[in-house]
Amino acid sequence: MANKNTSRHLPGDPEVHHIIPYKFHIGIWVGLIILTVMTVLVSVMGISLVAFSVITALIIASAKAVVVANYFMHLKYENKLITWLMGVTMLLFVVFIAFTAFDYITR
Amino acid sequence: MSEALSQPVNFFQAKKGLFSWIFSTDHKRIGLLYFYAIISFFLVAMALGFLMRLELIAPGETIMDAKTYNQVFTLHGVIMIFLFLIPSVPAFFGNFFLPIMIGTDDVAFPKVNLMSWWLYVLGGIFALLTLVVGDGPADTGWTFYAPYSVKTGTNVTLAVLAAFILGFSSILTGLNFIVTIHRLRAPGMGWFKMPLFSWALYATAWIQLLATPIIGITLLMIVAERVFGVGLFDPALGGDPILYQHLFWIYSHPAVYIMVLPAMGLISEMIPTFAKRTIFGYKAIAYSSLAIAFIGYFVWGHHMFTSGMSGPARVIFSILTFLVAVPSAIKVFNWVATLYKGSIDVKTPLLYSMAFIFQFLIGGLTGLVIGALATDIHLHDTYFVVGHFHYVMFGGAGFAFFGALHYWFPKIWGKMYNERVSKIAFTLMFIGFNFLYFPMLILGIMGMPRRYYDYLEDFTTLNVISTVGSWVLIAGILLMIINLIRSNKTGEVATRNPWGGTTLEWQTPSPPPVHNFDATPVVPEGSPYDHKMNKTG
Amino acid sequence: MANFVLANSGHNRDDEASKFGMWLFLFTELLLFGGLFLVYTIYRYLNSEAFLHASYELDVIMGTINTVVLLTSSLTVALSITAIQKGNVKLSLWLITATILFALTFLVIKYFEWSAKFEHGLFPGMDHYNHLEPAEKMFFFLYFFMTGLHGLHVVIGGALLGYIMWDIKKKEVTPQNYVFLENGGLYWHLVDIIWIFLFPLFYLIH
Amino acid sequence: MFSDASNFVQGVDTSFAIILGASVFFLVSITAVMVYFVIRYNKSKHPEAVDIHENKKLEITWTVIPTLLVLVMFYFGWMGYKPMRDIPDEGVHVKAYGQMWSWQFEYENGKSSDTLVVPIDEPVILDLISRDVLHSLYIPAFRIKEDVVPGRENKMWFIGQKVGDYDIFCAEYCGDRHSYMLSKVIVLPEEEYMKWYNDTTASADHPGLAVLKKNACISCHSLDGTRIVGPSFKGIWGHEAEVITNGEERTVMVDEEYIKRSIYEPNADVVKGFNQGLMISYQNLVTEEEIKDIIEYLKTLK
Ligand code: HEA
Ligand code: HEA
Ligand code: HEC
Ligand code: CUA
Ligand SMILES: [Cu+2]
Repeated sequence: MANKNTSRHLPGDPEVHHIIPYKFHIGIWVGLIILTVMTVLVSVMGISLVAFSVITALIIASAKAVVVANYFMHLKYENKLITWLMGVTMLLFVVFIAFTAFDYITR
Repeated sequence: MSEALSQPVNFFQAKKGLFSWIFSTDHKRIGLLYFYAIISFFLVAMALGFLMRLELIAPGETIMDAKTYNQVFTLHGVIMIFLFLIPSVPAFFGNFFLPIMIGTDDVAFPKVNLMSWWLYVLGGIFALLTLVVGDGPADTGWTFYAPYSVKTGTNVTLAVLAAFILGFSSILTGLNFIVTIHRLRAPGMGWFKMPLFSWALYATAWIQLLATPIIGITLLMIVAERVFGVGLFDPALGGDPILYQHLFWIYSHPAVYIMVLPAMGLISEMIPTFAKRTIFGYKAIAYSSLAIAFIGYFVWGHHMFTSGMSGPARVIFSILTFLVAVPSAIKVFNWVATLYKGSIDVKTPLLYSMAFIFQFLIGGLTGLVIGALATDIHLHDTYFVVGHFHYVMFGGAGFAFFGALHYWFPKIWGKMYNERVSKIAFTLMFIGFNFLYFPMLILGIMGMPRRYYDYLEDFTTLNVISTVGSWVLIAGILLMIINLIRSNKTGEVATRNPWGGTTLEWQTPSPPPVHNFDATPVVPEGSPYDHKMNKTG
Repeated sequence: MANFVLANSGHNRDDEASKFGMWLFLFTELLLFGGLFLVYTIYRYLNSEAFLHASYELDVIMGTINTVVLLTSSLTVALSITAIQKGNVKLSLWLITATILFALTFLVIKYFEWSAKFEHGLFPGMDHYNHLEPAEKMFFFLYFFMTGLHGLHVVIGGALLGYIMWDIKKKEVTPQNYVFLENGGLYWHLVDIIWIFLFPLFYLIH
Repeated sequence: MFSDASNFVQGVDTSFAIILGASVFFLVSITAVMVYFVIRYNKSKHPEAVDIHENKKLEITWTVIPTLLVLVMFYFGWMGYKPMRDIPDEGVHVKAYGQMWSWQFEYENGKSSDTLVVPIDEPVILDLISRDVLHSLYIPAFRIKEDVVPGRENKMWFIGQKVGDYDIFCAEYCGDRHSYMLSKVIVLPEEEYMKWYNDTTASADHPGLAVLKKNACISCHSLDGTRIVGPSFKGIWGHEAEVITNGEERTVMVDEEYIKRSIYEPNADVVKGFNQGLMISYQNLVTEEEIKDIIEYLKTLK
């Protein structure tokens, strides 16, 4: 392990703090809005495909969440550790649901 | 006042007055605040345990009626779990020693730390309020199983809110420790140079952080159900009681590792110190803490083998339960191997550690018995389970707590305890403990269900033995407490390193100064337990 | 000085630590809602018909508008951080104000939605609600519980941002030291992410 | 152990013996080694400690062996348990009702009983139904237990292999009198069982008392004035009861209408000093005829 004190960068150091341009943020936002419109459309039009629409809705929602986390929340530019830990948290959450659902599905 | 003193001001002397304590952000003071609060609750819950044993000394009514008994065991369980064992080691020893052991002067967020203590106190007050308002303390068992917990007229709402608040206190402690360990290790203190106690706290903190929110929201749902009369878990209104059990155990199984992992960390500190040699298998012990924390999330269903869960789910949970036993076994083997070719100094903390290993073995191995499907069907909700968990929680975690109390007594209060008296107290506790709980295992195999106010004649003899055991245990605990209080007044003054320990807390004066150190601590080159490098002591 | 102070003191400023702490806190928030999503999943699996039926009572248009409002508010906080990083404090303040206004808009729309439900007597304990079949009651209860808890988070997040504005005015949050604003933003985005999932799960079951 | 009282005893006790055997072995040997080390390497005998950091081979050994061992334990536990879930269709079907705080067993011919009477060597299949909260039907001698969950029907089964009577406990906490929720299972030879099964002569009790017994009212309401969980039935007829209706206190005369309401809508008037929500509605369980019988009987309890 390296001496941690050296890895602790100076506050407000522009080298370290990745500044995301305004335009880029706005682009992300447009993307999110498009995804929102898509879910609504899929849901309202895909009436006959109930199961399909749940899954698509969740996939789109997850995509939106990933975009928000990565860009708005700067996760992409943070220490990779946080991304990993986020992954572990999500894994646990999925396991909680999956194991519980497994009980209900196999009854 | 601020001239350079030869002996720096220790954290007790730094400031005086009640407010300088209850609003302190010094991790040592917060640790001690926790200690006093925790030990008070512990005494209350012990007294309740004692009353339960009195009631159970003979069939029929002895000293209280059925409803009171039910309230007593619920309060006993709630206090012991949420107010004693979950916070005990992390919030007291962890707060006090984690920053010192990794060579820094406080936790990452001192104010948040103080807030956790206040939340703890608030939760404690809620729990105690159930005693005085309305229809008395909850009578549901600490598991608050629906739908009974929705129907009963006792103060379930208040008790559940208490547990909710205590959960947040626990989350904040865990959060603080994780950030502290990541960010504040002393220069040169790499991950594998940390004392094993910090590793244990690190693994625990992740359970506190990621499991506790689930119980929080579940308990809120119980409150909502009681207040609005909606049927989240009550089948009369369309809910499913088994879903409640899933949610409850998703947290509460990992929670049992919140109780025992830090205690295991304590054992990993005490054994090398008194064996005067390095720990055997440092990495194996560190990794097994993480493994227990991780696999521990996936086994909750073993509390529900008879609940009507599906057959395949039972099988999967059973097999995972068995796997989580392996890392515990690895730890036990490494501890015993650490004694090999040591130069062993049998002081009281070592005796507690040995008792821990013996009793944790009984607790853990009985855990295997109830982890198997066939046997758990027979033993679920019998006294065998009660025996199992008192062996791991009290015989394991509790004894480790008392051992560490002796181990760090000189460091915290700056005085030596009376070794001879403490050994007598230990012996009484050890004998009393085993007489109290071993009979419960046999009772369980004979088929006596738990949470029974009254029982059949056949079970009398073993219950009497158990109750008498509780008296011996009382004698031991009281003697221990008296000894420690007296030693604090009249004991010899402790040096920096009375046991010849190798971790950083022994490099600072006893008690430590306000900022923990009076000189930059020297992080040992090799393993944190290298006695050879540290001969000077 | 009488007291020796360590170099790596916990009282040093450490932005990384603050942000790390905030992220950990967000993990707990996610799992707090996670428990509710778990309950939702199971009951939806057990009663998919009733959930479908009950969801028709919800107003997709209002829900969609609210989604857009929240996404936009997320954008404005994100922009306010860029602004402060570039030293444009004034713009940053305006963007935070916009965020808070969006938060209020969201709450106002929610208020109208909820009052419509109240008028229909769909709140637990009310008349219409009491005559629903159990699974539909469950749907509405979960709806109120989850959007209510989410609403509470909106209120807390808004208040937090207000407090941060005050700190900017007091120069406690500056272009050199804006980690508090970053943390406030993180919290706000979390509120948004939760809504991203609540929205299809309640409004779009069609 | 190995009493063979039911068809499961063998399997359960085998896995018991295996796990317990391994456990005792580990407990004794680890404790012995630990104590031996502490004595042998005491500082008086062994003043100079030897630092041994680790030994990879040893670590692997004591990871792999326990892993294999626990898998063996799991296997036997599974095998002992599997037959419990292979529920046969053919056999004596009994509905087992659990309610606060008594058991009631209903047979296919409508016969109902508070003890479980079964023929020897024949599968008995129980449908477990709860009328209020969780209970658990536990027969230690048979090594079986299954929760009785309101809102769903769990099942259990067994074959009684030895004539005799065995205890039934309630093993899931269900309130004040949980520990009194006891009964017995009586295993009878075939002919005796048939005799019992076909004997439908009414009991000698007052018909009202029979209804009270059948519905387990007397597990909450005493007949002699003692307070259990609900108000005692003694002297209840014709006296004035203080009740709380919609949060307001009032006094009512205990008459036919009030008793009927108490049974069908117990939460409408809650007797002062008692808990709401404990007594369930007997709307579908007690007929109006039966209520008449109950009232006749209550009149005799002065
Ligand atoms: C500190 C708390 C603690 C700890 C550490 C444990 C540890 C374990 N517990 Fe325990 N448990 C509780 C607290 C704890 N438990 C509580 C409170 C309850 C009851 C809750 C309630 O209902 O109120 C309970 C209930 C409980 C049940 C449910 C019983 C029932 O209600 O039917 C089960 C079932 O599987 C179980 C299993 C285990 C197992 C397998 C372990 C394992 O982690 C143990 C691992 C340890 C060892 C195995 C010993 C060391 C091993 C060796 C040295 C080597 C030899 C071993 C091998 C061959 C592998 N526990
Ligand atoms: C850390 C956890 C812990 C500890 C240390 C203990 C300690 C004790 N417990 Fe514990 N117990 C639980 C956790 C714990 N318990 C839990 C979680 C349950 C489950 C609850 C449920 O079912 O919901 C339970 C249930 C439980 C039962 C089962 C109840 C039932 O199912 O019907 C019994 C029965 O004997 C019992 C007894 C005891 C006894 C005698 C002690 C003894 O060790 C106590 C020893 C101490 C004394 C005997 C008193 C000495 C001190 C004094 C007298 C102090 C004087 C007072 C003051 C100065 C204020 N406990
Ligand atoms: C689980 C316990 C329980 C069972 C079983 C039970 N009761 Fe009750 N009963 C109560 C309680 C508690 C009350 C008081 C609260 C209330 O009025 O709801 C009560 C109230 C009553 C009253 C009103 C008493 C008064 O003094 O005014 C009557 C009549 C009554 N029960 C009849 C019955 C009958 C008949 C049965 C069986 C068919 C029965 N109960 C079964 C718990 C029970
Ligand atoms: Cu019925 Cu316990
Ligand atoms: Cu468990």
